[in-house]
Amino acid sequence: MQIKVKTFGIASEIMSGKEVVMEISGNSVADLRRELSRKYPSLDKLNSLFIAVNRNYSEDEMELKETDEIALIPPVSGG
Amino acid sequence: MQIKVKTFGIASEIMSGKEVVMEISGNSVADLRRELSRKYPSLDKLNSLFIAVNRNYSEDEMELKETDEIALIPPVSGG
Amino acid sequence: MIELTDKFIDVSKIIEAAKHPSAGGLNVFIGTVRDFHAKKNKRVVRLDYEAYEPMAVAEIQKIMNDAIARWDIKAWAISHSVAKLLPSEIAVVIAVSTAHRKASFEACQFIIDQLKARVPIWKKEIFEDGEEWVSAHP
Amino acid sequence: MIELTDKFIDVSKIIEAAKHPSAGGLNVFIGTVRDFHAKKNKRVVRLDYEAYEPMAVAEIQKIMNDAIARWDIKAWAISHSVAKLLPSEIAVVIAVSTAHRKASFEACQFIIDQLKARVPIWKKEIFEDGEEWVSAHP
Repeated sequence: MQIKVKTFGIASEIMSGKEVVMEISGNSVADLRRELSRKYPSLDKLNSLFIAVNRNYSEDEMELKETDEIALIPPVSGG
Repeated sequence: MQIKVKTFGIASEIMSGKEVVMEISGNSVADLRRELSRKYPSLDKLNSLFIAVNRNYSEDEMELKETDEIALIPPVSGG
Repeated sequence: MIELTDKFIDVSKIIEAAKHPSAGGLNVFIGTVRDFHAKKNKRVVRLDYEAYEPMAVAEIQKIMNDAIARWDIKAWAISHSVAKLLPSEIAVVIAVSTAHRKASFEACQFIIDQLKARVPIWKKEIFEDGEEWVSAHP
Repeated sequence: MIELTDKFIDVSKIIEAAKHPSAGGLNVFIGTVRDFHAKKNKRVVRLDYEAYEPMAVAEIQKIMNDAIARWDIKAWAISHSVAKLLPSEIAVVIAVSTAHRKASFEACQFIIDQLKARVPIWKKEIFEDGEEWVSAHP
Protein backbone atom coordinates (compact mmCIF):
# COMPACT_ATOMS: atom_id res chain seq x y z
CA MET A 1 0.00 0.00 0.00
CA GLN A 2 1.00 3.58 -0.49
CA ILE A 3 1.06 5.93 2.50
CA LYS A 4 2.06 9.50 3.20
CA VAL A 5 4.38 9.97 6.17
CA LYS A 6 4.89 13.28 7.96
CA THR A 7 8.38 13.83 9.28
CA PHE A 8 9.80 16.09 11.98
CA GLY A 9 13.13 17.18 13.37
CA ILE A 10 16.06 15.04 12.35
CA ALA A 11 13.76 12.64 10.49
CA SER A 12 12.96 15.38 7.96
CA GLU A 13 16.68 15.78 7.30
CA ILE A 14 17.34 12.04 7.00
CA MET A 15 14.38 11.58 4.65
CA SER A 16 14.87 14.89 2.80
CA GLY A 17 11.28 16.04 3.15
CA LYS A 18 8.49 17.09 5.53
CA GLU A 19 6.08 14.63 3.93
CA VAL A 20 7.32 11.50 2.20
CA VAL A 21 5.30 8.98 0.20
CA MET A 22 6.22 5.37 0.99
CA GLU A 23 5.25 2.13 -0.71
CA ILE A 24 5.02 -0.67 1.87
CA SER A 25 4.42 -4.38 1.31
CA GLY A 26 2.19 -5.13 4.33
CA ASN A 27 -0.27 -2.85 6.12
CA SER A 28 1.02 -2.71 9.70
CA VAL A 29 3.17 -0.22 11.57
CA ALA A 30 5.83 -2.97 11.72
CA ASP A 31 5.79 -3.17 7.91
CA LEU A 32 6.30 0.57 7.70
CA ARG A 33 9.20 0.32 10.17
CA ARG A 34 10.83 -2.37 8.02
CA GLU A 35 10.59 -0.26 4.88
CA LEU A 36 11.90 2.83 6.72
CA SER A 37 14.95 0.88 7.95
CA ARG A 38 15.66 -0.43 4.47
CA LYS A 39 15.31 2.91 2.70
CA TYR A 40 16.71 5.21 5.45
CA PRO A 41 19.20 3.19 7.52
CA SER A 42 20.22 6.36 9.38
CA LEU A 43 16.87 6.26 11.18
CA ASP A 44 18.09 3.13 13.02
CA LYS A 45 20.83 5.18 14.66
CA LEU A 46 18.36 7.42 16.49
CA ASN A 47 17.78 7.01 20.23
CA SER A 48 14.17 6.15 19.45
CA LEU A 49 11.65 6.42 16.65
CA PHE A 50 7.95 6.30 17.39
CA ILE A 51 5.23 6.22 14.81
CA ALA A 52 2.08 8.22 15.40
CA VAL A 53 -1.17 7.25 13.72
CA ASN A 54 -3.90 9.86 13.74
CA ARG A 55 -1.96 11.86 16.34
CA ASN A 56 -1.54 8.99 18.80
CA TYR A 57 1.56 6.96 19.54
CA SER A 58 0.99 3.55 17.95
CA GLU A 59 2.09 -0.02 18.59
CA ASP A 60 3.87 -2.09 15.92
CA GLU A 61 0.87 -4.42 15.52
CA MET A 62 -1.45 -1.61 14.51
CA GLU A 63 -2.91 -1.80 11.00
CA LEU A 64 -2.67 1.23 8.75
CA LYS A 65 -5.23 2.63 6.34
CA GLU A 66 -4.33 4.86 3.42
CA THR A 67 -6.39 7.68 4.93
CA ASP A 68 -4.54 7.59 8.27
CA GLU A 69 -2.42 10.56 9.29
CA ILE A 70 0.95 8.91 9.86
CA ALA A 71 3.93 10.71 11.42
CA LEU A 72 7.45 9.78 12.46
CA ILE A 73 8.42 10.96 15.94
CA PRO A 74 12.19 10.98 16.49
CA PRO A 75 13.41 11.62 20.08
CA VAL A 76 11.43 14.57 21.41
CA SER A 77 13.24 17.48 23.02
CA GLY A 78 10.64 20.04 24.03
CA GLY A 79 11.00 22.27 27.01
CA MET B 1 16.05 47.60 83.93
CA GLN B 2 13.72 49.41 81.59
CA ILE B 3 13.40 48.23 77.98
CA LYS B 4 11.32 49.10 74.93
CA VAL B 5 9.59 46.18 73.26
CA LYS B 6 8.27 46.26 69.69
CA THR B 7 5.14 44.22 69.15
CA PHE B 8 3.55 42.73 66.04
CA GLY B 9 0.39 40.96 64.99
CA ILE B 10 -1.72 39.61 67.82
CA ALA B 11 0.91 40.70 70.38
CA SER B 12 0.15 44.35 69.57
CA GLU B 13 -3.51 43.71 70.35
CA ILE B 14 -2.82 41.83 73.58
CA MET B 15 -0.39 44.51 74.78
CA SER B 16 -2.40 47.45 73.37
CA GLY B 17 0.50 49.07 71.57
CA LYS B 18 3.13 48.78 68.83
CA GLU B 19 5.92 49.65 71.24
CA VAL B 20 5.62 48.97 74.97
CA VAL B 21 7.98 50.02 77.75
CA MET B 22 8.61 47.27 80.29
CA GLU B 23 10.34 47.29 83.65
CA ILE B 24 12.07 43.94 84.30
CA SER B 25 13.86 42.74 87.40
CA GLY B 26 16.74 40.83 85.78
CA ASN B 27 18.49 41.48 82.47
CA SER B 28 17.97 38.28 80.46
CA VAL B 29 15.44 37.28 77.82
CA ALA B 30 14.06 34.81 80.37
CA ASP B 31 13.44 37.69 82.79
CA LEU B 32 11.56 39.55 80.08
CA ARG B 33 9.49 36.45 79.36
CA ARG B 34 8.57 36.17 83.07
CA GLU B 35 7.41 39.77 83.20
CA LEU B 36 5.46 39.42 79.94
CA SER B 37 3.63 36.35 81.33
CA ARG B 38 2.80 38.17 84.54
CA LYS B 39 1.54 41.34 82.90
CA TYR B 40 -0.04 39.85 79.74
CA PRO B 41 -1.17 36.30 80.56
CA SER B 42 -2.91 36.06 77.17
CA LEU B 43 0.53 35.82 75.56
CA ASP B 44 0.91 32.37 77.13
CA LYS B 45 -2.01 31.11 75.07
CA LEU B 46 -0.24 31.70 71.77
CA ASN B 47 1.16 28.78 69.76
CA SER B 48 4.61 30.28 70.20
CA LEU B 49 6.28 33.53 71.19
CA PHE B 50 9.84 34.26 70.15
CA ILE B 51 11.85 37.24 71.24
CA ALA B 52 14.10 38.92 68.70
CA VAL B 53 17.09 40.95 69.83
CA ASN B 54 18.63 43.26 67.28
CA ARG B 55 16.62 41.51 64.55
CA ASN B 56 17.77 37.98 65.41
CA TYR B 57 15.83 35.26 67.15
CA SER B 58 17.27 34.99 70.66
CA GLU B 59 17.71 32.29 73.29
CA ASP B 60 16.33 32.68 76.83
CA GLU B 61 19.84 32.93 78.31
CA MET B 62 20.73 35.99 76.27
CA GLU B 63 21.45 39.16 78.23
CA LEU B 64 19.70 42.35 77.24
CA LYS B 65 21.06 45.88 77.09
CA GLU B 66 18.87 48.97 77.25
CA THR B 67 20.01 49.96 73.76
CA ASP B 68 18.99 46.62 72.19
CA GLU B 69 16.18 46.53 69.65
CA ILE B 70 13.81 44.02 71.23
CA ALA B 71 10.74 42.62 69.47
CA LEU B 72 8.06 40.04 70.23
CA ILE B 73 7.43 37.56 67.44
CA PRO B 74 4.08 35.77 67.80
CA PRO B 75 3.44 32.83 65.43
CA VAL B 76 4.40 33.99 61.94
CA SER B 77 2.00 33.53 59.05
CA GLY B 78 3.62 34.94 55.94
CA GLY B 79 3.04 33.61 52.45
CA MET C 1 16.34 41.26 45.31
CA ILE C 2 14.16 41.28 48.41
CA GLU C 3 11.12 43.53 48.45
CA LEU C 4 8.37 44.14 50.98
CA THR C 5 5.66 46.28 49.46
CA ASP C 6 2.30 47.82 50.26
CA LYS C 7 1.63 48.21 46.51
CA PHE C 8 0.55 45.45 44.13
CA ILE C 9 3.47 43.08 43.53
CA ASP C 10 4.83 43.44 40.01
CA VAL C 11 5.19 39.77 39.05
CA SER C 12 6.93 40.54 35.75
CA LYS C 13 9.57 42.63 37.51
CA ILE C 14 10.32 39.80 39.97
CA ILE C 15 10.57 37.24 37.15
CA GLU C 16 12.85 39.53 35.12
CA ALA C 17 15.12 39.98 38.14
CA ALA C 18 15.46 36.19 38.45
CA LYS C 19 16.41 35.55 34.82
CA HIS C 20 19.95 34.57 33.99
CA PRO C 21 21.61 33.68 30.67
CA SER C 22 23.16 30.48 32.02
CA ALA C 23 19.92 29.30 33.67
CA GLY C 24 17.68 26.77 31.94
CA GLY C 25 14.95 26.60 34.57
CA LEU C 26 13.15 29.39 36.38
CA ASN C 27 10.60 28.41 38.99
CA VAL C 28 8.12 30.94 40.31
CA PHE C 29 5.81 30.50 43.27
CA ILE C 30 2.93 32.94 43.54
CA GLY C 31 0.88 32.87 46.73
CA THR C 32 -2.61 34.27 46.27
CA VAL C 33 -5.42 35.01 48.70
CA ARG C 34 -8.04 32.27 48.79
CA ASP C 35 -11.64 33.42 48.83
CA PHE C 36 -12.74 30.72 51.26
CA HIS C 37 -11.44 29.21 54.48
CA ALA C 38 -12.32 25.54 54.14
CA LYS C 39 -11.77 24.49 57.78
CA LYS C 40 -13.81 27.36 59.16
CA ASN C 41 -16.30 27.14 56.28
CA LYS C 42 -16.18 30.93 55.98
CA ARG C 43 -15.82 33.36 53.13
CA VAL C 44 -12.61 35.40 53.33
CA VAL C 45 -13.22 39.13 52.93
CA ARG C 46 -9.63 40.35 53.21
CA LEU C 47 -6.16 39.56 54.55
CA ASP C 48 -4.23 42.28 56.41
CA TYR C 49 -0.47 41.75 56.24
CA GLU C 50 2.10 43.17 58.61
CA ALA C 51 5.86 42.65 58.87
CA TYR C 52 8.76 43.42 61.13
CA GLU C 53 10.37 44.77 58.02
CA PRO C 54 14.13 44.97 58.73
CA MET C 55 14.14 41.57 60.41
CA ALA C 56 11.94 40.05 57.69
CA VAL C 57 14.43 41.19 55.05
CA ALA C 58 17.32 39.82 57.13
CA GLU C 59 15.57 36.44 57.63
CA ILE C 60 14.80 36.14 53.92
CA GLN C 61 18.47 36.86 53.20
CA LYS C 62 19.47 34.06 55.60
CA ILE C 63 17.07 31.67 53.85
CA MET C 64 18.61 32.64 50.53
CA ASN C 65 22.12 32.09 51.90
CA ASP C 66 21.04 28.58 52.94
CA ALA C 67 19.44 27.95 49.54
CA ILE C 68 22.49 29.22 47.65
CA ALA C 69 24.65 26.83 49.69
CA ARG C 70 22.44 23.90 48.66
CA TRP C 71 21.62 24.63 45.02
CA ASP C 72 23.46 26.32 42.18
CA ILE C 73 21.16 29.34 42.06
CA LYS C 74 21.93 31.67 39.16
CA ALA C 75 19.55 34.49 40.09
CA TRP C 76 16.54 35.06 42.36
CA ALA C 77 14.06 37.65 43.56
CA ILE C 78 11.40 37.71 46.27
CA SER C 79 8.56 40.11 46.94
CA HIS C 80 6.11 39.90 49.84
CA SER C 81 3.09 42.04 50.44
CA VAL C 82 2.56 44.13 53.57
CA ALA C 83 -0.79 45.45 52.34
CA LYS C 84 -4.46 44.70 52.86
CA LEU C 85 -5.32 42.15 50.18
CA LEU C 86 -8.56 40.95 48.65
CA PRO C 87 -9.20 37.39 47.44
CA SER C 88 -7.19 36.53 44.30
CA GLU C 89 -4.61 39.23 45.04
CA ILE C 90 -0.95 38.26 45.34
CA ALA C 91 0.70 37.94 48.76
CA VAL C 92 4.11 36.62 47.77
CA VAL C 93 6.21 35.95 44.67
CA ILE C 94 9.40 33.88 44.78
CA ALA C 95 11.41 33.42 41.59
CA VAL C 96 14.59 31.37 41.37
CA SER C 97 16.60 30.23 38.39
CA THR C 98 19.08 27.37 38.16
CA ALA C 99 20.98 25.65 35.36
CA HIS C 100 18.64 22.65 35.38
CA ARG C 101 14.95 22.57 36.16
CA LYS C 102 14.82 20.13 39.08
CA ALA C 103 16.93 22.40 41.29
CA SER C 104 14.69 25.38 40.53
CA PHE C 105 11.65 23.50 41.87
CA GLU C 106 13.50 22.25 44.95
CA ALA C 107 15.01 25.62 45.80
CA CYS C 108 11.76 27.53 45.31
CA GLN C 109 9.83 25.09 47.50
CA PHE C 110 12.52 25.26 50.19
CA ILE C 111 12.36 29.06 50.16
CA ILE C 112 8.58 29.31 50.53
CA ASP C 113 8.54 26.59 53.21
CA GLN C 114 11.24 28.41 55.18
CA LEU C 115 9.63 31.79 54.63
CA LYS C 116 6.35 30.58 56.08
CA ALA C 117 8.14 29.01 59.05
CA ARG C 118 10.45 31.77 60.20
CA VAL C 119 10.11 35.16 58.51
CA PRO C 120 8.40 37.71 60.81
CA ILE C 121 5.36 38.46 58.68
CA TRP C 122 1.80 38.11 59.92
CA LYS C 123 -1.64 38.09 58.41
CA LYS C 124 -5.02 38.65 59.91
CA GLU C 125 -7.96 36.99 58.17
CA ILE C 126 -11.05 39.18 57.94
CA PHE C 127 -14.29 37.22 57.68
CA GLU C 128 -17.80 38.59 57.32
CA ASP C 129 -18.45 37.94 61.02
CA GLY C 130 -15.06 38.41 62.64
CA GLU C 131 -11.32 38.35 62.25
CA GLU C 132 -8.37 36.25 63.38
CA TRP C 133 -4.57 36.38 63.34
CA VAL C 134 -3.61 33.28 61.35
CA SER C 135 -1.91 30.48 63.33
CA ALA C 136 -1.79 32.55 66.54
CA HIS C 137 -3.71 30.07 68.66
CA PRO C 138 -3.97 26.26 68.78
CA MET D 1 -5.24 26.92 27.85
CA ILE D 2 -2.69 25.28 25.57
CA GLU D 3 -0.73 27.50 23.21
CA LEU D 4 2.04 26.83 20.71
CA THR D 5 3.42 30.08 19.42
CA ASP D 6 6.09 31.46 17.10
CA LYS D 7 5.85 34.83 18.90
CA PHE D 8 7.39 35.69 22.26
CA ILE D 9 5.48 33.91 25.01
CA ASP D 10 3.43 36.35 27.07
CA VAL D 11 4.25 35.12 30.59
CA SER D 12 1.77 37.45 32.27
CA LYS D 13 -1.06 36.16 30.09
CA ILE D 14 -0.24 32.55 31.00
CA ILE D 15 -0.07 33.37 34.71
CA GLU D 16 -3.37 35.28 34.56
CA ALA D 17 -5.02 32.31 32.85
CA ALA D 18 -3.88 30.03 35.70
CA LYS D 19 -5.21 32.21 38.53
CA HIS D 20 -8.25 31.08 40.48
CA PRO D 21 -10.07 32.62 43.45
CA SER D 22 -10.03 29.39 45.46
CA ALA D 23 -6.34 28.70 44.80
CA GLY D 24 -3.70 29.61 47.35
CA GLY D 25 -0.65 28.44 45.40
CA LEU D 26 0.30 29.09 41.80
CA ASN D 27 3.48 27.48 40.54
CA VAL D 28 5.04 28.62 37.30
CA PHE D 29 7.88 26.93 35.46
CA ILE D 30 9.67 29.00 32.84
CA GLY D 31 12.17 27.22 30.61
CA THR D 32 14.75 29.57 29.12
CA VAL D 33 17.51 29.06 26.57
CA ARG D 34 20.92 28.60 28.18
CA ASP D 35 23.79 30.46 26.56
CA PHE D 36 26.24 27.61 27.02
CA HIS D 37 26.21 23.83 26.55
CA ALA D 38 28.30 22.56 29.46
CA LYS D 39 28.84 18.98 28.23
CA LYS D 40 29.93 20.09 24.76
CA ASN D 41 31.73 23.15 26.17
CA LYS D 42 30.19 25.25 23.40
CA ARG D 43 28.42 28.59 23.25
CA VAL D 44 24.78 28.27 22.15
CA VAL D 45 23.90 30.66 19.35
CA ARG D 46 20.23 29.76 18.92
CA LEU D 47 17.61 27.04 19.40
CA ASP D 48 15.23 26.24 16.56
CA TYR D 49 11.96 24.72 17.78
CA GLU D 50 9.54 22.64 15.76
CA ALA D 51 6.36 20.81 16.74
CA TYR D 52 3.86 18.37 15.35
CA GLU D 53 1.31 20.88 16.44
CA PRO D 54 -2.05 19.09 16.58
CA MET D 55 -0.49 16.03 18.25
CA ALA D 56 1.55 18.21 20.64
CA VAL D 57 -1.64 19.92 21.78
CA ALA D 58 -3.37 16.54 22.17
CA GLU D 59 -0.45 15.10 24.18
CA ILE D 60 -0.34 18.14 26.46
CA GLN D 61 -4.07 17.73 27.03
CA LYS D 62 -3.50 14.07 27.99
CA ILE D 63 -0.77 15.11 30.44
CA MET D 64 -3.17 17.65 31.94
CA ASN D 65 -5.90 15.01 32.23
CA ASP D 66 -3.43 12.83 34.17
CA ALA D 67 -2.39 15.77 36.36
CA ILE D 68 -5.99 16.77 37.07
CA ALA D 69 -6.70 13.19 38.14
CA ARG D 70 -3.81 13.31 40.64
CA TRP D 71 -4.01 16.84 42.05
CA ASP D 72 -6.86 19.23 42.76
CA ILE D 73 -5.89 21.68 40.02
CA LYS D 74 -8.00 24.85 40.05
CA ALA D 75 -6.69 26.42 36.84
CA TRP D 76 -3.73 26.03 34.47
CA ALA D 77 -2.18 27.30 31.26
CA ILE D 78 0.73 26.17 29.11
CA SER D 79 2.56 27.90 26.29
CA HIS D 80 5.42 26.41 24.29
CA SER D 81 7.52 28.11 21.66
CA VAL D 82 7.82 26.91 18.07
CA ALA D 83 10.16 29.76 17.12
CA LYS D 84 13.87 30.31 16.72
CA LEU D 85 15.08 31.45 20.13
CA LEU D 86 18.19 33.22 21.36
CA PRO D 87 19.84 32.63 24.75
CA SER D 88 17.71 33.93 27.66
CA GLU D 89 14.52 33.75 25.60
CA ILE D 90 11.59 31.69 26.87
CA ALA D 91 10.88 28.24 25.42
CA VAL D 92 8.05 27.11 27.69
CA VAL D 93 5.79 28.41 30.45
CA ILE D 94 3.66 26.13 32.61
CA ALA D 95 1.40 27.67 35.25
CA VAL D 96 -0.79 25.64 37.58
CA SER D 97 -2.77 26.68 40.62
CA THR D 98 -4.02 24.51 43.48
CA ALA D 99 -5.66 25.16 46.84
CA HIS D 100 -2.41 24.48 48.75
CA ARG D 101 1.12 25.18 47.62
CA LYS D 102 2.69 21.71 47.79
CA ALA D 103 0.37 20.36 45.11
CA SER D 104 1.16 23.26 42.79
CA PHE D 105 4.88 22.38 42.89
CA GLU D 106 4.24 18.66 42.41
CA ALA D 107 1.79 19.14 39.55
CA CYS D 108 3.96 21.68 37.72
CA GLN D 109 7.03 19.44 37.96
CA PHE D 110 5.03 16.44 36.76
CA ILE D 111 3.77 18.41 33.77
CA ILE D 112 7.20 19.65 32.62
CA ASP D 113 8.74 16.19 33.15
CA GLN D 114 5.98 14.58 31.08
CA LEU D 115 6.11 17.31 28.45
CA LYS D 116 9.81 16.75 27.92
CA ALA D 117 9.32 12.98 27.74
CA ARG D 118 6.42 12.62 25.35
CA VAL D 119 5.17 15.77 23.62
CA PRO D 120 6.22 15.86 19.93
CA ILE D 121 8.30 19.03 20.04
CA TRP D 122 11.91 19.18 18.88
CA LYS D 123 14.76 21.62 19.14
CA LYS D 124 17.94 21.96 17.17
CA GLU D 125 20.88 23.56 18.93
CA ILE D 126 22.86 25.96 16.76
CA PHE D 127 26.48 26.39 17.85
CA GLU D 128 29.10 28.63 16.30
CA ASP D 129 30.63 25.64 14.51
CA GLY D 130 27.70 23.38 13.81
CA GLU D 131 24.21 22.27 14.82
CA GLU D 132 22.52 19.25 16.34
CA TRP D 133 19.00 17.97 17.00
CA VAL D 134 18.88 17.60 20.78
CA SER D 135 18.72 14.00 22.11
CA ALA D 136 18.48 12.52 18.63
CA HIS D 137 21.54 10.28 18.92
CA PRO D 138 23.21 8.39 21.79
